[in-house]
Amino acid sequence: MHLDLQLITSGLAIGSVYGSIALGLVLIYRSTGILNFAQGEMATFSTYIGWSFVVSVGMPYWVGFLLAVLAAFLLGAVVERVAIRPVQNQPHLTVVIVTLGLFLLFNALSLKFWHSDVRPFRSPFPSGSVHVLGTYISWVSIGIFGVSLISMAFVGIVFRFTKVGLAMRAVTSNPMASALMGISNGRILSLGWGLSAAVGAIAGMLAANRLLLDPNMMQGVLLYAFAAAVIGGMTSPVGAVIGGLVMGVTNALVSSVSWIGSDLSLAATFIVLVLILLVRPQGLFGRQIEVRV
Amino acid sequence: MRSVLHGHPRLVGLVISALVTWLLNEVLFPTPLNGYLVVLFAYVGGVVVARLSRGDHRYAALGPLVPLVFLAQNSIGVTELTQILILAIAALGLDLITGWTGQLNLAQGIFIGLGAYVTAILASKHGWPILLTLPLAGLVAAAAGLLLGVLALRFDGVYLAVLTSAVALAGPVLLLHYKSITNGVNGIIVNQPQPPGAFADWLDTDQWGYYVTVVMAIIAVCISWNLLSGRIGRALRALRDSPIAAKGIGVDLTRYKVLAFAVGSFWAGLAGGLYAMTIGFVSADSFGLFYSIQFLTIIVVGGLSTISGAFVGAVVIYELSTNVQTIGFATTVNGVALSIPQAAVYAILLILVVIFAPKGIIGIFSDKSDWSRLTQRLRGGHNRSTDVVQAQADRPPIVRLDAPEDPHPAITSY
Amino acid sequence: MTASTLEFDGVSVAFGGVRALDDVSFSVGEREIVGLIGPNGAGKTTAFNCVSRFVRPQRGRLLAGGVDLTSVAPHEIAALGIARTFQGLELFKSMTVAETLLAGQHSRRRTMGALSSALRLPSVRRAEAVEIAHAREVADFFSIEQYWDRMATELPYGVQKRVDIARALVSAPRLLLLDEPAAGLNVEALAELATVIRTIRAEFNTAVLLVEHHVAMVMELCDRVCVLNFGRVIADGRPEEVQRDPAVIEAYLGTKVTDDA
Amino acid sequence: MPRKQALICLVAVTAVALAGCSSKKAGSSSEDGVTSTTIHLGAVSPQSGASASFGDVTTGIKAYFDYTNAAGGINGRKIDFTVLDDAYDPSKTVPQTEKLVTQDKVFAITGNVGTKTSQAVYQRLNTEKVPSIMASGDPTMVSPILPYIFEGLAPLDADINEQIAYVKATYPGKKVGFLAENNDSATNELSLLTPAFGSLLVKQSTFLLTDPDLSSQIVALKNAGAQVIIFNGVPKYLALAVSEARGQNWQVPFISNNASVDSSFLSTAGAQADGVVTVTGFKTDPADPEVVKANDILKQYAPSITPGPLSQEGLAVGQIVVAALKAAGKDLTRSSFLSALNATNISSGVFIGQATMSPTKHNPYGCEQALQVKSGVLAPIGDVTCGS
Repeated sequence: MHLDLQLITSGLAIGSVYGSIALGLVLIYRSTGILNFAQGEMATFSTYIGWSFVVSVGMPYWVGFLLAVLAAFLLGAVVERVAIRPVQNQPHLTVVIVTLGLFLLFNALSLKFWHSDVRPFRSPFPSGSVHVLGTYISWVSIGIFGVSLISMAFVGIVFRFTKVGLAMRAVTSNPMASALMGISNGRILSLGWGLSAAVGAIAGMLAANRLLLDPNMMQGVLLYAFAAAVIGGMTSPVGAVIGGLVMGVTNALVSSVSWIGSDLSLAATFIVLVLILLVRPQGLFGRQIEVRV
Repeated sequence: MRSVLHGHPRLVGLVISALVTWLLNEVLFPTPLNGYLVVLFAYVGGVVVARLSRGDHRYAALGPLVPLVFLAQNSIGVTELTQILILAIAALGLDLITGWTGQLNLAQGIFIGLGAYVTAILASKHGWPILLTLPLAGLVAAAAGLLLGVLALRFDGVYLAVLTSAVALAGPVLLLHYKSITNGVNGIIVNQPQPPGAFADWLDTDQWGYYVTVVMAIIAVCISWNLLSGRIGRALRALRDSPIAAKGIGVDLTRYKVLAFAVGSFWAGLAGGLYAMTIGFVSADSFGLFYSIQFLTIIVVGGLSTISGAFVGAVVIYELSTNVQTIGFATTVNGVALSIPQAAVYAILLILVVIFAPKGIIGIFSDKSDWSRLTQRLRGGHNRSTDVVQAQADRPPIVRLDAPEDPHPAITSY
Repeated sequence: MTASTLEFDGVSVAFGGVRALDDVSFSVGEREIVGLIGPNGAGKTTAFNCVSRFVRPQRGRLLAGGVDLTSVAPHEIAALGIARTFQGLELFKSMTVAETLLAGQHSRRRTMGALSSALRLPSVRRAEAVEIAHAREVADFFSIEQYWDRMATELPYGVQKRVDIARALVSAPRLLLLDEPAAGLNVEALAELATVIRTIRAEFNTAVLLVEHHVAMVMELCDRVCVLNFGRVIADGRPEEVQRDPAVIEAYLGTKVTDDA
Repeated sequence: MPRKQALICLVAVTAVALAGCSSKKAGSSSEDGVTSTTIHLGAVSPQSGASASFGDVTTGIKAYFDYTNAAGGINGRKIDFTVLDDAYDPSKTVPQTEKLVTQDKVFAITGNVGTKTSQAVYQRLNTEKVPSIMASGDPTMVSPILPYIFEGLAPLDADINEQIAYVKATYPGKKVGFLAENNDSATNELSLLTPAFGSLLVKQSTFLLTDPDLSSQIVALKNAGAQVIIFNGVPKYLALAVSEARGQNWQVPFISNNASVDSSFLSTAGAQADGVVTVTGFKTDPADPEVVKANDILKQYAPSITPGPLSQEGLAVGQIVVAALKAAGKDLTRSSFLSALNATNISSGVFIGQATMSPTKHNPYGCEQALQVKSGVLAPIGDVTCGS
C-alpha cells in the first residue's frame, strides 16, 4: 500500500514541474492570447544561462539565479518585440508557427553553446529525502512544489490585484478599448512575455537538478505542461498547477496498472486527458465560453 | 499566357532573393550550398505555378512538378525528390483539414505511419503487390481520420491542438506496443518493388518509386482540385469563414468537417504507403509529434489553402531541414570559427518567412498586398501602436484561419 | 389568407430565468411581407433565431410547409426553403461574389456527392453550369455583376449588403428572413430598400419576414406587422391597425414611434 | 483552351522526361571518390533533433581522419569526409545516403549512425556495391554476411552476454529487473535476457525519451521485487534511474550498457554513480598509452565534444577504416578496400585485445571486460573475455 502512496507522491513531485511550466504558458496565453510552443526551450536556455553564471563563472548560487531570471525576462521581452509582434495581426496558426520556430531556435542554440551532454546542476534545496508515511519525498521535490505554489500565487496576484495585470487582461479582451484608455499595448505584451519567460526560468533552474540539464530537458515536460494548462482551463494559474499535479499523478498511476504498463502510460495518460476534456470541454477551471449566435 | 514576372513587386522579390542567395553562396560561405539554391528554385517554381494556376484549375496539376526544376538542375537526387513529393501529398491532406476547414491538426504524421504500416504489413508479411496496397493504406488512414474527425467536433482552438497532439503522442506508442502486428520497435523491412517488365530496362528501383509517387501526386492534386474548386470546397470555406452563415445556407457542419478529416487522412495514408514503398523500412517512432508538426510548417510556409503551396512548402522545409548546412563564417574570433548550427538556420529562416510572407511563399506572388506591406515596413512607414491595436482587434480565433490565398478561379473558366 | 409559409404556434424560449419568448403565435402567409418589431429586448432576434434553429424553443411548434422546424437540424432549414440574411452580414471572406452566390445554392443539391465531385463527373459539371447561370441572374437583379470576381468582403458596405441578400435569395427560398436590413443605410438607400424588398417578392415569389428597428419603413412596406414586447405578441395585424393599437403605443412610449431606434 | 491543355501536357511530359534523363543512374563505379590526392568518404548521422548526441560517433570518426590527414594522410592521399544530417529519421537517411553515393560519389560509407536508420539503407548500399561500415551493433545486418556491409560498433549481444554472465556470477538467484528505453536494442536485449534468467526476470519496465523522469518505472521495479537492475538506454536516464532509486532509499545494484556510463553520467550522478557496472570492448584505464593518445586526438580534433563512449567508438571506426585504406595500397579500389577490410587485424588501439574481421565475420569486436564505477572512476573488475 505504501508503495502506491509512493507513486502518488512521485506523481505530485513531477506534476509540480509540469504545473510550473504550465504557469508560464497560462501567463502568455492570458496576456497575449498565444499558445507558446517555445516556453520549455526558453526555460532551458535561461537555465543554461544560470548554470553558466553559477558553474562556469563561479558566482554564488542565488546571484546567478537572479541574473538568469532577469536575463530570461529580457529574453522574453525581446522575443516578443522581434519575433511575435510582427505577426500579431496574423491568424493564430501563423503565430503558432513562429513559436515553433522559436522552439527550434532555442533548442539549437542550447545545443550549440552547451552541447548535448547532460550536466549536473545543484539545487538550492538540501539533498536527500524525508521519510513520511512509508514514502520517500526528496527535499528538491518539496522545494519545487513550494516554489510553484509561490509562483502561482504571484501570477494570480499580478492578474487580479495589480494595475499591470488589469491592463494585461484589458489588452487581451479588448485591445482597441484599452488603447483608447491609454494603456500601451506593446509594453504590456512585452511585459507578459517577459514575466512568462521569468516564471519559466525559475521553473527550469529549480527543476534542472531533478530533470538533469540537457538541451532537451523540457521537451517531455512541455507536452505534459500543455495538457496541464488545458485541463486547468488555459487561463487559470491555479488550474495550471492543479492540472500539472493531475497529469503527474495520472501518469504515475496508469503506469502501475499491469495491463497498461510503462510503455503505454503516455498513451493512457493522454486518453485520460481527452476523456476529461470530453466531459468538461472548457477544462477544470475554465469558464464556459458563451456561445454567441 | 501571362507573363511570369507580371508586375513589378514580384520582379523586385526575385531580384532580392537572387541577390541574397548569391550573397549567401559566394560571400559568407566557403562551401557550395545546394540547399539555398534549391530554396531559390522553389521560389521561382512557386511563381510559375501561382501565376499559371490563377484562374485556371488545370494548371494546379503543375504543383507536383515544381520540385522537378531542381532535378533538372541536378541539385537534388531522385530519392530526395520522391520524399519531397510524399511530404507534399500528406501536406495537401493536412491543408484540407487545417487550411480549408480551419481545424488545427497536429496528428497528420500518425496517419502517414498508419498507411506505411498497412503497406508494409500487407507487402512484406502477406506478399501483396505494393501498388495494390496503396489505396488500402489510404482507406485505413481515412477510416482512422474519420474517427478523429468525429472526436474533433467537440473541440476547438487550443483544445483541438491538445487533442490532436495527444493522438500524435499516443499513436506511435500504441503501434509499438502491438508487436505481433507491427513488429514493435524492430520495425518492418519492406522489399522495394522492382519496376515491372517493360520499365525494367530503363528504370531502377528508386526511379520506379519516384514515377509512382509523381503519378500519385498528380492524382492527389487533380482530385483535391476537383473537390475544392466546386461545391464541397465552397462548403468547407464557408464553414471556416462563418459557421453561422454556413448553417444558414444549408451546410451540414458535422458532415463536412468529418469529410475533411477523412479525405485529408486518406492522402496521409497514401503518402504513408509511398513512404513504406520508397524508404523500405517502417518504424513507428518515426511518426511522432515532431514529424506531424513538420506538415504544419509546410502548409504555412508554402501558403495555406493553396494546392501548389503544399508542394513549394515541402521543397522549402525539406531542404531547410536537411541540406542547409551550418553557416560557417569566414571570420574567426580568437581562433574559434563562428558558426550558426543548421537547426538554428532552419529556425531563423522559418521565422523570417512567416514574418515577411505571412500568407506563405505562394501568397507573395498571388497577393500584392503582402509585398506592399513588406516594402512599407522596410521603409519604416507605419504606426506601430495602432498596428498592434488593429492586430489585436483583427485577430481571428485560432480555428478561423486566414482567407485562403489561392487565386480564386474565375467562374467563367469552368 | 393563404396557407401559411411559417407559423409560430405557442413558442416559448427562456434563457436562464428570463423569458425571451412567451407563448408566441403568429404566421407568415405565402408571398406575404411581415414585419417583426418591438422595443430592444422584446425577443425579435430570438424569434428569428428560432426559425434558423440557432435557438431551441422549450415549448410550442414552428411549422413551415407542414414540417415542424423544432425537429430538424439547423442546416436542414435551408432545404425547406427558408433563407436568411445576417445583421453582421457574415459574408465568407475567402470568397468572391460569384463564389458566394454559388455557395448560397448549397442546399439545392441534396447529396454531398463527394465521389462524383472528386472525379468531376459530367453530372457535376452540368449542375455547376446551371448554378452559375442562376447566380448570374441573381447578381444581375441586384446589380452586383460588375463585382462578380471581387472578394465580397472588400466591397463597399452597401454592396456587401446586397451580396448578403442575394446569397439568401439565390437558393430560391419560399421564405426570406431579413435581419435588420435597414441598419447602417442612409436615407436614399432606405427608400430604395423598401422597393427592393417588394420587387424581391414579385420576382422571386417569396414570402418575407423581417426584423427591423426602423418602424416607419416597416409600416410602409409590410402587409402585416407583428409587435413583440417582453417576449409576448402584443399586436398582430395590418400596419394601420397596429399603429393605432394602444398597447403598441404604450410599449413604444418614451421612445420614438416613428423613427429609428 | 485545347492549346492550353496541350501546352500543359507538353510541359509535364518534358519535365518528367527530364527527371528521368538527369537521374539516370550511372551506377557507382569502382573508382568513385578516389583521386590522386583525396579519398572521399561519407556518413549520415543525427546532427539535430532529440538524438543529436549520437552524432558524437561521426565526430569521433572525423577526429581520427583529421589526425590521419595531419600525420601525412594515406599513401599520399588525404581523407575528405562528408557528414550529412538525418535527424535520426529513416525517411531522411535514405535520400541523404543516396546523395552521398550518387552525387558526392563517395568511395565508401564510413559510419552511418544508428540502428533503425542503418536498417533502412544497408541493403541498398550492398546492391549499389558501396563498401559500408555502419556505426551500429545490430547483429541482423551482418548475419547473413553481405559482401559490402560491415559493422563498426561492438555487437550488442556480446555486451549483453557478458552482462548476463556477470549478474549470474555475482548475484546468483537474485530477481532481475530490466529497465530500458523502448527501442530495438532493448527488444533485442530482452530476447537474450528472457532465456538466460527465466522466471528470475521479474519485471521489464520501459521509458520513452519524452518521459521527464523515471519515478513510476523505479516504483514498478521495486514493487516487483527486483534485486538487480539491468539498464539499457542513454546516460541521462541512467542518472535519473540511479538518483530516483537512491532517493527512495533503494540500494539496488545497476548493470548498464556501456554508452550510458560516460563522463556526463559520472558527473551528474556524482556519488550515486558508485557501484554501477558496465561491460565494454574498449580500454578505459586513463593511464593506458592508447587511451591517452585517443583522448589527445579527440581533444585536438574534436574540441567541441566531451570524450565519451560514443566518440571513442567513432575513433575506433576511424582507426579500422584508416588501417584498411592503408592496407589496400596505392592502387585503391573498392575491391582492394574490401579485401583489406576482410583481413582487418589491429592489435594496437583503444579496443581490448584485437580487432579482427574476416569474410565470415563483419564485426571487428571480440573481447569484453566488466567495469565498475568506484569513487567516480570506472575501474576494471574481473578478467577480459574473448570470443563468442
